[in-house]
Amino acid sequence: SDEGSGGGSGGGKDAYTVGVANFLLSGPYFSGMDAAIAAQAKTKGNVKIVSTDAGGDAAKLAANVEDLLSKNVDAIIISGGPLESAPAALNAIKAAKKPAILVDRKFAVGEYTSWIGPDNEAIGKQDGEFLTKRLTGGGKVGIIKGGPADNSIGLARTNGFKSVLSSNSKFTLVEAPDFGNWGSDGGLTVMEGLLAKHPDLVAVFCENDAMCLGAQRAIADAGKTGQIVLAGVDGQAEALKAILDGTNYVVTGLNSPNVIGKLALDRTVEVLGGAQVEKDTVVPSPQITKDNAAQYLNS
Amino acid sequence: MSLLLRGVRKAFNGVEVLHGVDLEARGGDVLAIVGANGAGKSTLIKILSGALPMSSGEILIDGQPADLRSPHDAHDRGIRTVYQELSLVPELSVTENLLMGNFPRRYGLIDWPAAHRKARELLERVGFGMIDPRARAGRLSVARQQMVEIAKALVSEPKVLILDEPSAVLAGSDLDALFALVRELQRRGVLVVYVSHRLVEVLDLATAIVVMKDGKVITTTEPARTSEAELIRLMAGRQLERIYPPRRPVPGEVRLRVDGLTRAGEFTGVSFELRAGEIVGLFGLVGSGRSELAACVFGAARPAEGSGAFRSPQDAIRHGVAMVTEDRAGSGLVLGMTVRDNIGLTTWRSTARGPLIDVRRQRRDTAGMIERLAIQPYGCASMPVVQLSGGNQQKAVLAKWLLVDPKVLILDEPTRGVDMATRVDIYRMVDTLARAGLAVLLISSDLTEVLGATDRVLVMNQGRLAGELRSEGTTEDQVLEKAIT
Amino acid sequence: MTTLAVKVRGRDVTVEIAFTLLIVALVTVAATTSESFLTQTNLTNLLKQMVTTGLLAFGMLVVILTGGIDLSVGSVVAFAGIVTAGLVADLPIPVAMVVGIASGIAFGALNGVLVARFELAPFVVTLAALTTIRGLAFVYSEVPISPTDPGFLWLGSAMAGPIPLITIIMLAVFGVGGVFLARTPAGRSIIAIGGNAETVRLAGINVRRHIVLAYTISGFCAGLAGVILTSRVGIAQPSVGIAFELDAIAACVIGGASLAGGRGSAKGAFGGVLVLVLINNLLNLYGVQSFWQQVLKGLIIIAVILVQRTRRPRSVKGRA
Amino acid sequence: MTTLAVKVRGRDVTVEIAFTLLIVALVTVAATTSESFLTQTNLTNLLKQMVTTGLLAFGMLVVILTGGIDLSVGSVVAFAGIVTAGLVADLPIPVAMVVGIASGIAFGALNGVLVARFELAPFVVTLAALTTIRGLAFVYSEVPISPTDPGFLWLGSAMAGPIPLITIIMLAVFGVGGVFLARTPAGRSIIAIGGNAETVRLAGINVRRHIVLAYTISGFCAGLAGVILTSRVGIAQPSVGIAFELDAIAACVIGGASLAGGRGSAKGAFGGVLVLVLINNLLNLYGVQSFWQQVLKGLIIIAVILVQRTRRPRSVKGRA
Ligand SMILES: Nc1ncnc2c1ncn2[C@@H]1O[C@H](COP(=O)(O)OP(=O)(O)OP(=O)(O)O)[C@@H](O)[C@H]1O
Ligand SMILES: Nc1ncnc2c1ncn2[C@@H]1O[C@H](COP(=O)(O)OP(=O)(O)OP(=O)(O)O)[C@@H](O)[C@H]1O
Ligand SMILES: [Mg+2]
Ligand SMILES: [Mg+2]
Repeated sequence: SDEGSGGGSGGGKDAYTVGVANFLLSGPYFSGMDAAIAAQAKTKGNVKIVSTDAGGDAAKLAANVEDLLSKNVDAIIISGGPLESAPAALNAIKAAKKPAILVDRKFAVGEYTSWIGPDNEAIGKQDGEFLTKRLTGGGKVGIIKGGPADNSIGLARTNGFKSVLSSNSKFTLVEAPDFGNWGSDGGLTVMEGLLAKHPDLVAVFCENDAMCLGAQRAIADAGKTGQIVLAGVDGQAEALKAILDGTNYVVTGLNSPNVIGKLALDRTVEVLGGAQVEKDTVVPSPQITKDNAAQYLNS
Repeated sequence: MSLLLRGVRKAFNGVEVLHGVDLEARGGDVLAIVGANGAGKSTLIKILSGALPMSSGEILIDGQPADLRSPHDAHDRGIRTVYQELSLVPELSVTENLLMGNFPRRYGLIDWPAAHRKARELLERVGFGMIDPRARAGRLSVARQQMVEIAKALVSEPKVLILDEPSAVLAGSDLDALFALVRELQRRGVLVVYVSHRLVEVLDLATAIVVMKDGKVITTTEPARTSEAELIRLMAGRQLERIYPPRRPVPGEVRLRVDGLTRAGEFTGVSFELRAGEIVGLFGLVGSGRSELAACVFGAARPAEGSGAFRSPQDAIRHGVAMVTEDRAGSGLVLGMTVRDNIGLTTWRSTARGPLIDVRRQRRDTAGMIERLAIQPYGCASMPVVQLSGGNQQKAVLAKWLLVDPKVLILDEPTRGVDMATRVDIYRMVDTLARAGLAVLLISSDLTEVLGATDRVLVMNQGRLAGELRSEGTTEDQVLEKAIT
Repeated sequence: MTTLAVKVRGRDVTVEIAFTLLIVALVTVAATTSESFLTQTNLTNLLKQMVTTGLLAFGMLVVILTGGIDLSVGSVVAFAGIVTAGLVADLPIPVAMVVGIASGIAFGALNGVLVARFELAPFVVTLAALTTIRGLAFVYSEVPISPTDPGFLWLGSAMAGPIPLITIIMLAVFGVGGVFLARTPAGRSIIAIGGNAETVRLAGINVRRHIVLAYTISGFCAGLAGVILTSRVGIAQPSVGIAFELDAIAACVIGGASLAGGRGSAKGAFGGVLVLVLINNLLNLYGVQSFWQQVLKGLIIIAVILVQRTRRPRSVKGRA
Repeated sequence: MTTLAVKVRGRDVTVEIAFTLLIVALVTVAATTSESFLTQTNLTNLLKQMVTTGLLAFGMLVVILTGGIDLSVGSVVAFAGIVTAGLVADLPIPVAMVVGIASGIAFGALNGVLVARFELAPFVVTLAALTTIRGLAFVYSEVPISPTDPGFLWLGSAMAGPIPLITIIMLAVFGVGGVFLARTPAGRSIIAIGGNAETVRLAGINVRRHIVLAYTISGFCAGLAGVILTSRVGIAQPSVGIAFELDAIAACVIGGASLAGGRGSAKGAFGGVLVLVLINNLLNLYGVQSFWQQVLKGLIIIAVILVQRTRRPRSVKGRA
């Protein structure tokens, strides 16, 4: 490890090592988060990043945190992804008297120093409200979930979306029975299945943009581009482009790993500097439509 | 102890191969079963051992009907069997193969030192003391493995010992040890059921001889009342004038020259020539290095010092050399494939039409070979080769190699498990091929065969060529002397 | 259950018949209980959805026949896809696709060399390849790549009449591959190697070269599947293809292939693919909830292999 | 590389020596190049990190020895974990844990019966089990369960001196299991079955019962691993344990087990676990970037099996 690292938190040093414990890097959102944290660290000049990937294994995450602690990092940022909680990892960090900063995923149980992330239910609501306004005639709306069933981030988004539409009698909601696994290929297959049973959809909500991009392909293949509009979550570049181009991809809610990652690193450095910080910070998730997509695409 | 079989029938996939077999024997008998390849000997034995269920019929032990549903049932009644195909667990030690299921224990755990001791005692008691009980079974030569199989059957002092072609892979003193063992068991009142194609030993050992043909018992006789020639006639259904065709070789050009071939620990400084038109025997005791030498010449084993060995089997075949190995299950056949595919293995590429296998030609060639070598049963071309009887499997191996039209043919124990009539056919065929210019190296542990079927004999002794003898006029003792001293 | 042994020209076709009946039964149940099943859309979906598993299953079959296994196919799908999508910016589309497929071939050949030349266990070699190639896909691009050229989507969406072009490609692979296995010296040799490699070696056939060939074919199929998948979805993700190998292997085994090698057929593997795709499709059409889908899928697979299992002849000889 | 054949009391220990040297080399490199490696914290980490893979690897080894495979272990880990966590609300913690382990035993026995009694291919049976049991874990609880009782964390965090309790449990499994395989008739029979099941049957040993036993042991190990994991992590998620089977199998094979059955040892499998855990730990300590970690991990595994592979004797006779 670096010279100058070591010692507990607080007491402003001139150089820090920050560990990043990713639960699962193999998704554009999570790898974007990891990259954003590293990029922000570079701008600081005195922060070194050590990043780990648990490959979707909770015990490995705990192990990685332990490895980081044994390298004597000054703080640990946990990008928990679909993981609901990691009490053991949090306990280990606490026992080592280091700050634990959570990004994106707020753990249900366990003690942490600070959390920075989106309000997933709000993003879903936002999409629902947009569609209500746009589809004045109502109709049948499909929902594509990422899965697995214990993923509460996706659940929050869908619940938010449903809470808006189910109170409106003009809409009927159909949930695809299988999961899209958060990828474009999964979104495509699930959409194909959905279309076979419900050819009369007017809109589709996906728990993230990657699945929506796949669903958009399936809709195009079925020749229903004019009939079905799509609403996603995340603000993935390809989705922004599709929205900007005026396709049937009409809305998404920004859940930018860049913004969150940057804030998280800043927050970590603040904590290490001894500052008192806000415990939970919700990063706003602006609605992105054709009108404002250009602004986010280039940022 | 008495054993009585009544009307035993057996069908595989609707095809009946045993058509009502009756047998009777009692403790102290050595009951020999003889018959052509595919006559149903092994099938009968498997039924008697509980390894195969019969379709109908009855087995009575001491007058009581015995329901042998599994090998376990047979064991319980004191019936132990050595099957035709070797079936040791190659990864495990000799001890473990011997004592499987009967380990000496201490505090519930296997007591390994005691187990090894027990295994050694057992091996010594049955006359196979030369085998190291700690050795891995797969590392032993085929002959030694066979001895372990026999010893294994004797672990629990059986009342009935069934031996399916036990002598096929044995020679010399090993063979003597086996005979001594059979006589000793007989003396102790054990019923020994003995299957063999070696009629001389059958006449020597048996108290009763059962001749099977096409799934039926056609005669039951005694050694004193019959002869080798009569048995052959009964089995084959035809008279055989002579076993070995008369040879008048006119050796032509040199087809294979091996010079100073050496592989550490296996053979040293071996040099010989094979000429077109001659059949050369290679005799030696088990473990004298013959098979390793042949494998090396053929390019199947890693190269050695000296010259004359091929780089790879491809290389050898390209130069017109073919080799029938001694272990048909391990390296001669693909057991799960059909007979046709097995026979076609060597010629798929050379006879292909464009990128495709010439299926019509394959069918024709296979059918020709099946007829020429009388491979049984009828319609076997599309049967998995594993369903053939042992001797017929051996013929399939031979067929595969004859199809490449070789200039040099190396035969390692080619008549192992082959019945007398077919042997005669094979000798005649090899003779005919040799007359047409083929050079043959015949490796055999059968002294009569090695002298009868060849023109000259090379004798190997502990990895060295100990001498060369003309076959004609040489006695078995003269060959043995060179092989042993 | 009694087994009726049926023979046609000396071959035992009992299993094939049972298997065909099973597929017919699945289809009949589907057609009579779900009105969506026989719709044009659903049938087209079925045809498309069998492409990836189908391609991977054929390649896997060839490897399984040698007695090996290829766990790396899912990662190769990802790598070939992302490389193709990445190259489209600089190269003509067909060239980019060829490079993608070539990468699959290269990985396959590498697997083959490690297995054949260095005699390493196929499971571990291809497991290591799974990890390494997945890593390389991410190294190539951490983020998804979506080529803007609309021509990129052509391959994945073109139709030849009512049948998707990619389905025809897959069927062609099975057709050519079936002939390869049944009628060419190389194909038969591959099967024989799985039965007894030593016998094949002594028959003068270069065993190593054929093993390398088998893995190369699997790599080719995975590369092709990756390119097709990317063109179909329009976006290449480095994370695609996780656990794809399991379905491919399941298809082969459901279709009667033995993981010990030496037994299996293109027809069978294709049937296995059909069964898997039909099960998925049915569960979706019935709207079975995702985790019950998982429960049922497993149970149905067990039922399927129970029905179609061969009555393997028990024999003392049988080592095969 | 020349291989020195070393024999001790007639046994070939070449591989064991090469393997031990390899592990020693890995440790030496680690200790000299990373100052964090030999710290108390890191060593404790190492001890904890090997528990799950270790437990699964031992169960997997027993199954592999029979010539089978158990792909369902990851799902059993999830099921046992979530059931235990769910029951803690109503039952005393030790009872809940026993029920979790018992569920693993039950699933293992079921796998075994399907493989042994119905003669189905282990790969497909346990693949179907993987899917079904995962589904059942979600049916039991769609959402993660985090028991509030702090006693629940005890098992996962207790230390016996410098050594975590769970490590001791895993070592005990290897110890008892090693004796079982080496010194009991049942253990030897399991190994012999993998070598030649027909021979074992002809020796009058009940082959089916031993196969069921093997899968049951694997189920037990997976159940135990699930319970321990939940207690260690403090939360049970039904989605945990995906792809765990791959590491377990890799550990066995790296440790010299043959997937064809009949060859392998507890010592070897333990060595394999050590190698895998050391590789992960080292890559983390060096701060290798995640995707490069994957690339390197695969390459290192290849290197490891290249180094420790046995020079299998080639012989015309070679039936082994
Ligand atoms: N598993 C099987 N399936 C089908 N047919 C079989 C099977 N086993 C043996 N047969 C057939 O049964 C007949 C008798 O075979 P068996 O092995 O008993 O002959 P054998 O007298 O022992 O011959 P050999 O002297 O060659 O050993 C043969 O026609 C053989 O093909
Ligand atoms: N796979 C093997 N591993 C180790 N040693 C072997 C192996 N095969 C053969 N040997 C040994 O090599 C020596 C030569 O065996 P080889 O088979 O060449 O002898 P042979 O004269 O042909 O005898 P056989 O009658 O057994 O075929 C023997 O001592 C044998 O035990
Ligand atoms: Mg026989
Ligand atoms: Mg020999």
